[in-house]
Amino acid sequence: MNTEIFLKMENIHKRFGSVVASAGATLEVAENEIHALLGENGAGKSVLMNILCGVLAPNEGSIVFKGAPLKLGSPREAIQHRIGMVHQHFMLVHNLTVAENYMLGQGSPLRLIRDRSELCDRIRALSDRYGLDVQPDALLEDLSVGQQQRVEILKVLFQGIDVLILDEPTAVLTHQETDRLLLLLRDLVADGKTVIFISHKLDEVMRVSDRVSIMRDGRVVRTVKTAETSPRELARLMVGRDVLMELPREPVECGQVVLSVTGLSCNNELERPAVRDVSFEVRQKEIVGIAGVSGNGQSELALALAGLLPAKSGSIKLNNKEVTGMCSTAVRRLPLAHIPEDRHKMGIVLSLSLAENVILHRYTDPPFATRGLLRFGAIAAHTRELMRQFQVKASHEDVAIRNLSGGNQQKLVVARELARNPDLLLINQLTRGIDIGAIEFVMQEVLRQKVAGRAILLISTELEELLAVCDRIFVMFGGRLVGELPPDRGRLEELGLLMAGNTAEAARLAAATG
Amino acid sequence: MEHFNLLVFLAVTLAAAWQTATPIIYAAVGEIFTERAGVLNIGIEGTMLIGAFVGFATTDLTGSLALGFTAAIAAGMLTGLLFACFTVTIKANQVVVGVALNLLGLGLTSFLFRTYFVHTGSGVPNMPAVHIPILSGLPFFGVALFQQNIIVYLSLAVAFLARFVLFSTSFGLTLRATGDHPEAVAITGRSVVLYRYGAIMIGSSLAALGGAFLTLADVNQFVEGMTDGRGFIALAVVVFSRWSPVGAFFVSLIFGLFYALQLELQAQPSLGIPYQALQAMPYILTILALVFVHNKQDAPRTLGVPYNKA
Amino acid sequence: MDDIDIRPPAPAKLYLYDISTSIRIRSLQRLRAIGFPIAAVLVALCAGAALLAINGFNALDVFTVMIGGVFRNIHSITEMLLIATPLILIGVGLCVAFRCSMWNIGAEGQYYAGAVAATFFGVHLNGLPAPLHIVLILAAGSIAGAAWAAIAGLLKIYFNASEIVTTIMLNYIATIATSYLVTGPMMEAGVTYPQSTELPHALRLPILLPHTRLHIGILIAIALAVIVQAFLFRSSAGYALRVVGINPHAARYAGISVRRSVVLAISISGALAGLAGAIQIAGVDFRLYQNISPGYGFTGIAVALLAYNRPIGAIFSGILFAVLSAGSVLMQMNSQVPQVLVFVIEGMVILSVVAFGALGMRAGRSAV
Amino acid sequence: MIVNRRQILAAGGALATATLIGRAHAAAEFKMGLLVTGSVAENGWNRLAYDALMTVKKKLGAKVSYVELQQDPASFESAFRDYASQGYQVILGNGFEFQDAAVTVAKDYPDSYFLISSSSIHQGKVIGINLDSSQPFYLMGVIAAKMGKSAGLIGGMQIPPISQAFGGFRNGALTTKPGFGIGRVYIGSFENEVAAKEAAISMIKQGVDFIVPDADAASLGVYLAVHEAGPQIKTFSVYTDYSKVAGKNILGTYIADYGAGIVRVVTGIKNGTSIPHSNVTFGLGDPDVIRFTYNDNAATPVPQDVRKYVDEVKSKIIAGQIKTMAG
Repeated sequence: MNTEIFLKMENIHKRFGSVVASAGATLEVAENEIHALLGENGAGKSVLMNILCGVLAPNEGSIVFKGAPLKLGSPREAIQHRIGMVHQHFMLVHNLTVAENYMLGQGSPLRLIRDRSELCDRIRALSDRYGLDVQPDALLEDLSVGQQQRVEILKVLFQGIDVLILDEPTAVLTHQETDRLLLLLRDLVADGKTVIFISHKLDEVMRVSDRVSIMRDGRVVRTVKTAETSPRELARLMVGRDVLMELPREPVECGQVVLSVTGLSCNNELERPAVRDVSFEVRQKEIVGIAGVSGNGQSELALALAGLLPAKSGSIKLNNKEVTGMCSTAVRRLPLAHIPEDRHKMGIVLSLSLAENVILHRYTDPPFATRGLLRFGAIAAHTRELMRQFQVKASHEDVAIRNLSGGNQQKLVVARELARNPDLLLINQLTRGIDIGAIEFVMQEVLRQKVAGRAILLISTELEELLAVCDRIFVMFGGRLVGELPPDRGRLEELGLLMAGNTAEAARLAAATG
Repeated sequence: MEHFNLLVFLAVTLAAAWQTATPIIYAAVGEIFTERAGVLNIGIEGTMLIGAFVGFATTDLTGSLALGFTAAIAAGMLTGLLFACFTVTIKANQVVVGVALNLLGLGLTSFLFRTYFVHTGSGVPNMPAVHIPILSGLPFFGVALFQQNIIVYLSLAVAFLARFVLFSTSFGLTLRATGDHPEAVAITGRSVVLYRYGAIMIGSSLAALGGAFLTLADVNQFVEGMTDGRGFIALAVVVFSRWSPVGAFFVSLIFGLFYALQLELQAQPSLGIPYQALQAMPYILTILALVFVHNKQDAPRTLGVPYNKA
Repeated sequence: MDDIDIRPPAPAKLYLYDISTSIRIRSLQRLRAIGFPIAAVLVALCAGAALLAINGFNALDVFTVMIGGVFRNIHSITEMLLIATPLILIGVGLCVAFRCSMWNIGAEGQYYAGAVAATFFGVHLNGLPAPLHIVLILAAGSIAGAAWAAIAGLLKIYFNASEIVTTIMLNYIATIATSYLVTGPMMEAGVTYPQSTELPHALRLPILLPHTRLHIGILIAIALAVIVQAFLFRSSAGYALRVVGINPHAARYAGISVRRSVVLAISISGALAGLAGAIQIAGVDFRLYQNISPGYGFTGIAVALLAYNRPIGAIFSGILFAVLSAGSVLMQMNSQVPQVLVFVIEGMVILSVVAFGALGMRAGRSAV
Repeated sequence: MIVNRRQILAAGGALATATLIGRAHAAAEFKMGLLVTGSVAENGWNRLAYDALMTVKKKLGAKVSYVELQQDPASFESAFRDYASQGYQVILGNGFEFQDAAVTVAKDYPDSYFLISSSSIHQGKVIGINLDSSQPFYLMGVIAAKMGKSAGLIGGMQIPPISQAFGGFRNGALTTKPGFGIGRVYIGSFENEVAAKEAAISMIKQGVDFIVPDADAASLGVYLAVHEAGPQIKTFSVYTDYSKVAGKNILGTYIADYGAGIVRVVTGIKNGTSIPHSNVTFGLGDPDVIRFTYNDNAATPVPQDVRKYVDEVKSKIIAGQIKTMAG
């Protein structure tokens, strides 16, 4: 690395109202390196990078780029300085073709977009150069998430950038797609680009980056050479203490079968097959995990089990009782508890109070309601009790739940769901979007529930989460359960292959190692 | 002799259908711009009334039809500006602002009409029909289709022009993207807010032009509430046409055809259907249109959702 | 309105709760509940005054005549309350629909449906004891209004047809159908006027104040406002409706039938609008004409929105619009200001209500 | 020329406030009020009544006022009451729908007269005033039956004045020539001249050679259609003189001067000379109000023998021997 500063963000502050997202972050990136930005959710990584690519303007602080101060008013100006970013949520328009997406915002608004063959040729050429396999005429909505990401990366490269920022690019990818992406990043650096790569996944950071900056609470706490550090050290820097993802687990004997699914198939909302012929069992005192990349039928499986999506065929038995075709209210009475995938979309009603959220399923049940009327006293008392037990930090049970942090919201959801002593606990994404303290709290709570005798089904896209608590892990791909593994870190690669649908390769691998 | 009559019937009905459809075509094409940019403007009914009144008042004052139409378009743009201010900048609920706009349009035009036109009533000069050479000489259809006034012809041009703008220019590309994924537009440096303002103002000015057609090229009088639900029918036309301007032209024609047909049917005393049943046809048709075409996929993804920067 | 807006919460750690923030939240809520509507009305009246001034009228005189006229004696106050009755009923009903995110713009048509049904049962049914008959008339009106509204609800859930457009179309169909009925099947026998037979005297609603037209409808309206308020905020079913209105996904997850709630909500609003129509027939008009509403259904939207969808608030906003409406007749009689000015003020009220709502929401966010 | 309400306002702005709060003025001032539903700015019935009000103002020097109410029967009673309590001697409710409210209010205000347009009511001081268009339409029906093959009637909406007029036409025609074909269309509007024109064209296509509109402003569309169809299609000019539009087609003109009629009634009331003792119907016997004249410039003017016959019919109608509305 040469001595001149390539890129330096100094003392960056960014506030949203009274919320401080960046609290004096300082980051230095060298030319032609892969620089990983590591940190937990809410550490301020995305905000810092959004400032670098012109989406956000900092309240304070300065940026020096290629020896000159850099003032960015818009993403467009950042592109002019050859800095581009691949956002976590793709900036692609679903009803346009790839080529049209590339044209978006280019040149004068009065320009005609009739002749695009030259553009398509250029896209193809660049795509071939990096082996991205992007078809310029394809309609965006027809592409898979992985393909869309390649379109997005190529779009940024197409604008002729030198510095490429990627925000959690692997969150939506399979193990194999991730490998391919990491190789691409290496190619880009070989081509003279500089890559900044946001992640909270230690293994990827270790594998691909040259240097790592760790962010915590809106600040960069340390920048280290990847070669000179270890995952353990990075994890410690990230959370400010040692995290033992290996939660203490007592060996427990499984009890009788609580949930038994045989040959279950169902369609998604668009009436396309989503779950195909799925069979498994969950016993008392057992945590069964279902791993998989988003969109492989896990959401539909969870909804079907909770009685929210009709089964096309097959059967679901709860405590040996046929529940297929039952409505969600009936299933819940069995009792089944369900922590849904998307908290804001499903789990809570943001503008209602904590108390009103606590009775979401029980708004007709005594003691919360009698003769059709809500009993506010009982509701408030119950809410306060849950808040105390689960350490939900809020001033009053009457405040709107939107004013709580994600972690506190999730704690309340977990508390609510456990309050009825369910036989089966159905969890889809336990720790998404919540802080590390809350993660540990809820995961330990799940383990306690297991010991207490519940059957637990944990659907997750986070392998770490599954490995930490599960007794068995199924992998779901294309709507099917394609394999079952023990929670063994040694078989991560096999897991990844299965998640990518590469069953044959996984089997070979299993045979070789097993 | 029979087929001769049938042809005359067809030609006359088609001509009446086109003329009746014209205000709906303008309003629907305008609304397509607005909705393609992600904004639902149900206030076009009120906007049409404002266009109708301003066009009428201006022509009454100046005697110039051209000035009347210009003023109507300008008034439409102002109305659009108001709507955009509330829905894009203040981010108020678009349905509610639309409802308010309809009330304002009705109230304001009636108020001004009653205040200033209490002693007039002769009406304004009507827009002359333009005979298209050669074509207007065609048997049957010549008189019907090629002796309309210029605003009627322009409705076809506007539909195709709208298609060209939306699908063949960079402006249209960005506008469509604004309704689908505004963040993706913002990131390219184009202003989502500006595009939405623009789309709303295009939509409102076209709606106002459609309204002005009623007073200046159809009835030559202003009548309170004269749009009679045409703005709302245009909303249904937009859904039915799957947000396609040329499609909207033809769907509007179908509605026009129903208006024309119900009169034809009434003139047949043998039918014995109460005339009110026939009058209700366009409204029933609108409901049926929404029942049979319920395509959520084609709708712009952020339709009705305010854009929050960052 | 603010309940419909769903935004992700800001990050966690900076919410430090203490008593003072809690008080601040509550006082902010109180400010929004009372302050915003008052401010909205003031803004709208100023806009109306500006419009008057621009057009050469003396706004102050006009408003003095308007307000002074409405409150000049008991009689004029009762006349104002007569207008308030349908407005409150419709407004209260729309609170329910809007709380469930159903944009029922069709209260006008539902009002007609209620009036038609009430007239039908009032004129064509004989032999019932009067009190029972009156109850039956009002029930018929409510059911007819609910059924007319339910059409839009069912089209919404089965065909995803926008209730905004369908309810508006149903308005036109209802008025055209009424016109058919009073010129045809329901026309008074032996007369050429397009009007129905008059309701028997015994079926008129009891009068509250002798020598006025004020009937018990206003009490029904106020009682229903209180009941509907309790229904929305204190009953399980009302809770379910509100959850559906704010977040249908969460409602589904909670086992609440979104489809049923949607139809229920719009039917309740239709029932109240239909009841308003029936009360108008049995209390004031006593017979059906081609036109029986000066746009109560549309003013009702403004009533509900100004009340921020709180039924009890609709009592006050309904009275406010009734004052404007009753005053507007005197305004024209004495100053020749066109009565339609009221529509302008209504539109301005809605605009200021949403503006204050949206701005207040932002202010609330940053203050918390 | 535009005359706006500011002038009217200037006359009695502050005064209005005073009268409103104060009691009824002394009978020195003669005041007449007008209630309409909808707007007087539009061409049509309301304009007719408004013009009548203005004629009263001019001819009798009365203080006049009017209110454009919403289409709301509930508001009629209080509007009547407001005028009556301010001492208005005459209040004209423009439409039959005002009669119920007038009867109620009249009990409390014995000093005021309540005139109701298009109504045949007579209860104390509530007096219906009717323009009997069925009489001139009867004459038109006679002429059509004498001269034509079949007739078409195009109405704005099915309201009493129009259905009465059409009934007169039908009676006249069928009495003259039983089995004479008569079609009828309601366009559902008083301003949609496009629909009126369209309806006329479709009637002409069906072989109708006499077309008579009664649709306010929309009637213009009918005259345009008739004019374009050529002189073999015949019509009558109704309420207003349309001979500039279709001079060759118009065989006769029926002009109604409601103002003259109202002035006559109001003058009688004001002077106490002739207070109507029944409802008032203006017919062919009131030539100052209802006039029917021939157009000699038509392509085929009405022949003398027909005119002679029509004159006989007319005198029978005036004498009450023919009931034009019968049936």
